[in-house]
Amino acid sequence: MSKVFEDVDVAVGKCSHITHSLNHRASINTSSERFHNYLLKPAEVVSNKRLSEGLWRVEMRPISRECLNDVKPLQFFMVWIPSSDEIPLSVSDLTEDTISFIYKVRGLGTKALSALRPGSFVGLKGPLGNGFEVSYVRPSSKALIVAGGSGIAPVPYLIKKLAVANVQADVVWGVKSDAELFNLREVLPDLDVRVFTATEDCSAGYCGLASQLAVELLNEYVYSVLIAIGPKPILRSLCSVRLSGGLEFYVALEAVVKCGLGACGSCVLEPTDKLLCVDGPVFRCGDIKEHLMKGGN
Amino acid sequence: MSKVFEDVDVAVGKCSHITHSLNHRASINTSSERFHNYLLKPAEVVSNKRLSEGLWRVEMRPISRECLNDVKPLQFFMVWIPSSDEIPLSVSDLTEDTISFIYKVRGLGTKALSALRPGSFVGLKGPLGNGFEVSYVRPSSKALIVAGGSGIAPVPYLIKKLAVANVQADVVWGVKSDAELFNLREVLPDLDVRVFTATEDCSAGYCGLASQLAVELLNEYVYSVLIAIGPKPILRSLCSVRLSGGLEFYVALEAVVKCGLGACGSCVLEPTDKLLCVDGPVFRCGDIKEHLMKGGN
Amino acid sequence: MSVGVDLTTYVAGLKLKHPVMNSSGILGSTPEHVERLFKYGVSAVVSKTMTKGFRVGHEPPIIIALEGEGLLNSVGLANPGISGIPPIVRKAKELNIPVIVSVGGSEVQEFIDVASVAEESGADAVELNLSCPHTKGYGIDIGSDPNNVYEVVKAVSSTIKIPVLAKLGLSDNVVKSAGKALEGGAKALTLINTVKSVAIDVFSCKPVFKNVYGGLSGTPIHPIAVRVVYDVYKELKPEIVGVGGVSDWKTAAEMILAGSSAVQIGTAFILKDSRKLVHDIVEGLKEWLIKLGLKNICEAIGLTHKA
Amino acid sequence: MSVGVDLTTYVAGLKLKHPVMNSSGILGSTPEHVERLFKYGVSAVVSKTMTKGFRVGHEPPIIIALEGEGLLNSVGLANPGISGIPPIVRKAKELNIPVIVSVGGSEVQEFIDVASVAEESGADAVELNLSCPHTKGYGIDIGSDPNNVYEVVKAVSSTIKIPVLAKLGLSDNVVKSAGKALEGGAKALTLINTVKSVAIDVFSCKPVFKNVYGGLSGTPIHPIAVRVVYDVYKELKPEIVGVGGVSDWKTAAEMILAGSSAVQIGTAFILKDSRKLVHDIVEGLKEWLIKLGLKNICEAIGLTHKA
Ligand SMILES: Cc1cc2nc3c(=O)[nH]c(=O)nc-3n(C[C@H](O)[C@H](O)[C@H](O)COP(=O)(O)OP(=O)(O)OC[C@H]3O[C@@H](n4cnc5c(N)ncnc54)[C@H](O)[C@@H]3O)c2cc1C
Ligand SMILES: Cc1cc2nc3c(=O)[nH]c(=O)nc-3n(C[C@H](O)[C@H](O)[C@H](O)COP(=O)(O)OP(=O)(O)OC[C@H]3O[C@@H](n4cnc5c(N)ncnc54)[C@H](O)[C@@H]3O)c2cc1C
Ligand SMILES: Cc1cc2nc3c(=O)[nH]c(=O)nc-3n(C[C@H](O)[C@H](O)[C@H](O)COP(=O)(O)O)c2cc1C
Ligand SMILES: Cc1cc2nc3c(=O)[nH]c(=O)nc-3n(C[C@H](O)[C@H](O)[C@H](O)COP(=O)(O)O)c2cc1C
Ligand code: FES
Ligand code: FES
Repeated sequence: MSKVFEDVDVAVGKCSHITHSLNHRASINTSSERFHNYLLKPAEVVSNKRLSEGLWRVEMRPISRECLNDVKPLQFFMVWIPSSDEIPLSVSDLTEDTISFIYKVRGLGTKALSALRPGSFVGLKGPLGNGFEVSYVRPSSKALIVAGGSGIAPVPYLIKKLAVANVQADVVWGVKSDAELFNLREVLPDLDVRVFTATEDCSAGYCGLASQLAVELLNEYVYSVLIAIGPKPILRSLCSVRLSGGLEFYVALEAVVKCGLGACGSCVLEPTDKLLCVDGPVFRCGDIKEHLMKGGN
Repeated sequence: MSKVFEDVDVAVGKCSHITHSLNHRASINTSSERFHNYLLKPAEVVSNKRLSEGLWRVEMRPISRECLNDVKPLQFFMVWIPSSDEIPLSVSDLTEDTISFIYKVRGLGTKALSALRPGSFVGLKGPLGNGFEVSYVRPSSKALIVAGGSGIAPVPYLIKKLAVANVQADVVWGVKSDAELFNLREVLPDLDVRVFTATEDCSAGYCGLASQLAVELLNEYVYSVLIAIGPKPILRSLCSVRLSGGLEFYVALEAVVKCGLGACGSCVLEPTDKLLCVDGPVFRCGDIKEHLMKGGN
Repeated sequence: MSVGVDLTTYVAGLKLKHPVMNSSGILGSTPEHVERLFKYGVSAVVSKTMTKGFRVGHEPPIIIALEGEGLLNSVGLANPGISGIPPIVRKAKELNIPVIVSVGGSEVQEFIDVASVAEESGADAVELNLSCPHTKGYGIDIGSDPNNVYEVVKAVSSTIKIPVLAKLGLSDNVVKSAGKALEGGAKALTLINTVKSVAIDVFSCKPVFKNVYGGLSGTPIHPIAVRVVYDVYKELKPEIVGVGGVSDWKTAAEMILAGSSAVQIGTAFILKDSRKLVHDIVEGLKEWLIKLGLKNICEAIGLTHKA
Repeated sequence: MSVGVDLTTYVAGLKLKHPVMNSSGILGSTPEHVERLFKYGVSAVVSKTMTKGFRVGHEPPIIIALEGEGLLNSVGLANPGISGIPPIVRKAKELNIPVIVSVGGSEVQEFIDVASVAEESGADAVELNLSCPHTKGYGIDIGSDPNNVYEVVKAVSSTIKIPVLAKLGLSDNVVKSAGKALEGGAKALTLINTVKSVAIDVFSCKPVFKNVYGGLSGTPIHPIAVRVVYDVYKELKPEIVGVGGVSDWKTAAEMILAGSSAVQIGTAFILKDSRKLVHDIVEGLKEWLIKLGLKNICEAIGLTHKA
């Protein structure tokens, strides 16, 4: 497997300007900008609806719009639900004055979030982490986005931003069963995008894993970039795909994010010393291979 | 006397745009700019020399140049002399990276200042107060500056800034005795300016008070603005001068300035509620008449 | 938009048209200062802390700004002494604004003497400064010992009839001192004063203040002040005037939620546009109450403890 | 330019190549964290405070930023427990960097137990956390009582042989506690911890932390920390590690002039560019020493008291 990673590394080596830019992205421009991102900014819930089994979408209006400037796809916010929890959620969509998140109800925090009615107040800390810099993707090329389960959450905003950069996206969305699916066009009415669904129980779309379907598409079409979001096994297997040519591989990881500021260390991506909350959540495969190769979810 | 002030008020009424601008000047642009001005900024003494009996000139290089941006003539700094005192001094000159003050040795603070050798460190708080906005003076017109004693301190920088705005200045400098005089061209080598000196003991120049000499010049030449700096009696008598036409009268006052930030109230210009350190030190005669009319120095 | 929202609040029996006053030490030593504070729009004027005799205070520098939007001051309780009290009160009466005279002292009798002059002059209330951190013998030395607090408050409360507020600073015993102040007869508590600090100039290697110590105020102490208000309210539910880093409607609202019936502002009058500040806070508080669905500010006082 | 300036400093018998460490609680729970801190350029690594058992800590939110460049944290001493100590020490040894294990406890025996594990693991020193303001029974409750401080420090110092540092927080008795810690055998004092605070969200009207209280750190507490260092140095002239709002060479220099032999940084690693911070401070300190005409940093320690 390490051989595969090395190949990826080599492919990366060809685009050393991109590698450099990526490193550069790792440092937020000014410490005052960073500071502002770290403040808890109040926001009012505008709507909060179930999209499918387990998946919900919440739209919020920050009291001050400032925190909506310069949000990059795959960046996240720590969403504080008063008296219950604070959880990391990826930006799912932005409008002039609202921000949306798609989330899966898992435990206490997400359950409390799903119980919020319009008019409730939450607190937003962000945008946090490094987003995906769409301007580094070659214009007029195509991107393949692979989402596993709730990994679909950041996809709408990612597609939107790619479209602005004149990059068209194909989406592979893999779930366990069709009950989890919703119509992506509900949240993405205007965009010209092909969505390929895959279910593990073969209840809809492609029968199998998202990663398998992705490999088929990679063989069929030409993409300049692949962005995979979801459980670690999907990311691991996609990063191992061996392809010739200039395809760039990116993954968006998850980890236990408690502070979101690089302080507590809960999100460290062992065995590396990278912190997901400040160095991630998006990485180039080659930059995070030790972590991906280490088993577990 | 109040009649005289009313006349001045009328003259002012004609230039209501100027009045407005003046009021506007009273508020510093942003609170963060204000805040920066209020920080104690370290500076190193570059030179410190006697100019004449009692008058000294100190040149300092701030460790960070920032505080030298946007300094207006007649603004002042609180100059902290470690372990001894903090005193208000008007900006006498600015270069790329240095600031100069001309000061009269009076008590402990100024004595300690005069004892500082090059390489000593002081702290600067400023620029403080409202300066004189040269851009409000009609270009190609002439200004008459009347300085009493150490009121000469801010004159070099004022002349320099007026010259940039294409306003030529005549200076009347009145002192008790010629020992206090120094050659203004020593600190103002490049400027084309006429200096009229007056001594109270008739030891040099015009024999009499600066204000008397000023009145003679006002009768002889046409000025668009008069700026008087010095002891209250001089300012009071000049503000009472009755002239036809659009001459604008400004005075730069002194008061006990302890904080320089509008907090302690030591500089209140009784019986008004104006604070010299934030509303002054420069005022239009009409705006400060109650204070000038109240006796004392 | 803000029609129907009532900001009227009550502290120590005083009715205030809104909850924003100045804090002691921002102007407040002369009638001209009172006039200026009145123009700032405060709902009551608080005088500079007055001691029996005139005090010249410390030599400059007396105030410096610090990174983090704070101020450090070492004014040293400069004040005109009791003879300065009547003119201030007279001016406030002329302007028809409630006036609270801040009273300082180094021993019980001095507090009594100054407070008595305040009462005779017609002051609406006195605020006992038991918490100045940079003037030896005049402040926190008293306020950090609950028994001293009791003694001073009790002595003054039994001598004068106008309401007494006790101003306490940060100390390990602040909740206990607060209890003792109430026991001694204080009608309300003002919390907190500045926090003892030091600034050193790294080029001259000297402390910036001759007196070395200064009191930290403004934004840096706000969360500390909210904590003290929160703790004292939780324990004792007294009337509290919250002070420390109030600089906009939000920081004022936070103080109110923590348990303050009114707030005072010092540093923000210096660092922000003092002529707009109170107006902006008052308007902001009104909109905030509407957003919360509350009709008057009293419903918001201490709300965090109730929810 | 900075040739010939020596930043080597000594704390509790440890020789440090420069005076800048991380403060406890910024990473420091796992070997990966140690590696990251090492890359930040610190002269010694300080671990997260370790208790005997694993502690999950408080539920998020655990840290928020506050106006005035401060942080408020309520991490609740989340840590892996004693089993986490050996891997950390091992990694530090591998990287050839001194490691100080921060030790927490709710009773004397827990301090002894954790400190003993640190010693056995090969730690260079332990720092007793007697000052966490937001975890009941684990911190400032101990540190604000000089007798407790004495008891804990004495017990640990008599059990282990590696040097013991005592970390104290802001309290009325901090100078007394400092004296007691030294009496109990502490080789150096770390001053200060965060300051107990509260933040309330004005829309939900709830405290931001479930646990209500948080510890204020960063720029806002810097002048308070300098004050504590100044006071303790003045009284006792011990070796001090200054902590609180150090964010650039100037704030570090201020701590040193006040009496610190070294400094620690927490908040600035979070709010500033952590990979450049130590380097910038070290270079700044060198230039500063040259400007002052000093050859090594030891001459600057406590200089404000000497001049
Ligand atoms: C950078 C980042 C971005 C994220 N973006 C999104 C998003 O946009 N939408 C979304 O639905 N989720 C997202 N997540 C995951 C989300 O944060 C967690 O689902 C959430 O924190 C769970 O909180 P809880 O209190 O409901 O569950 P907990 O009570 O904390 O946990 C309940 C159960 O869920 C499991 N669990 C917790 N977190 C995860 C996880 N990340 N993956 C799988 N299982 C988990 C726990 O192990 C536990 O069994 C993101 C995570 C990160 C780190
Ligand atoms: C805005 C402003 C700008 C100033 N600019 C300058 C300047 O550029 N050059 C300059 O020489 N001075 C200037 N001054 C005056 C200067 O600040 C004082 O001379 C200085 O503070 C005296 O300090 P000291 O400690 O030496 O004297 P102190 O010990 O304070 O006083 C010594 C004696 O001087 C008298 N004195 C103090 N201040 C003044 C004063 N302002 N006028 C007359 N007598 C005074 C005192 O009453 C006392 O008798 C300015 C003052 C203000 C308010
Ligand atoms: C310049 C200055 C002078 C002060 N003088 C006094 C005083 O005389 N009496 C007093 O009780 N408090 C005094 N204080 C403290 C303030 O009243 C207030 O408690 C403190 O500054 C915190 O509020 P802030 O953050 O709004 O400034 C002073 C504060 C400053 C900044
Ligand atoms: C997120 C965070 C966690 C902390 N955890 C600990 C800890 O475990 N043990 C400890 O002694 N201090 C802890 N502290 C306090 C710091 O070590 C330090 O004393 C304080 O933050 C002041 O320094 P600073 O202003 O540089 O942050 C923590 C501080 C922060 C911000
Ligand atoms: S979540 Fe705390 S360091 Fe990343
Ligand atoms: S000098 Fe303090 S208010 Fe002007």
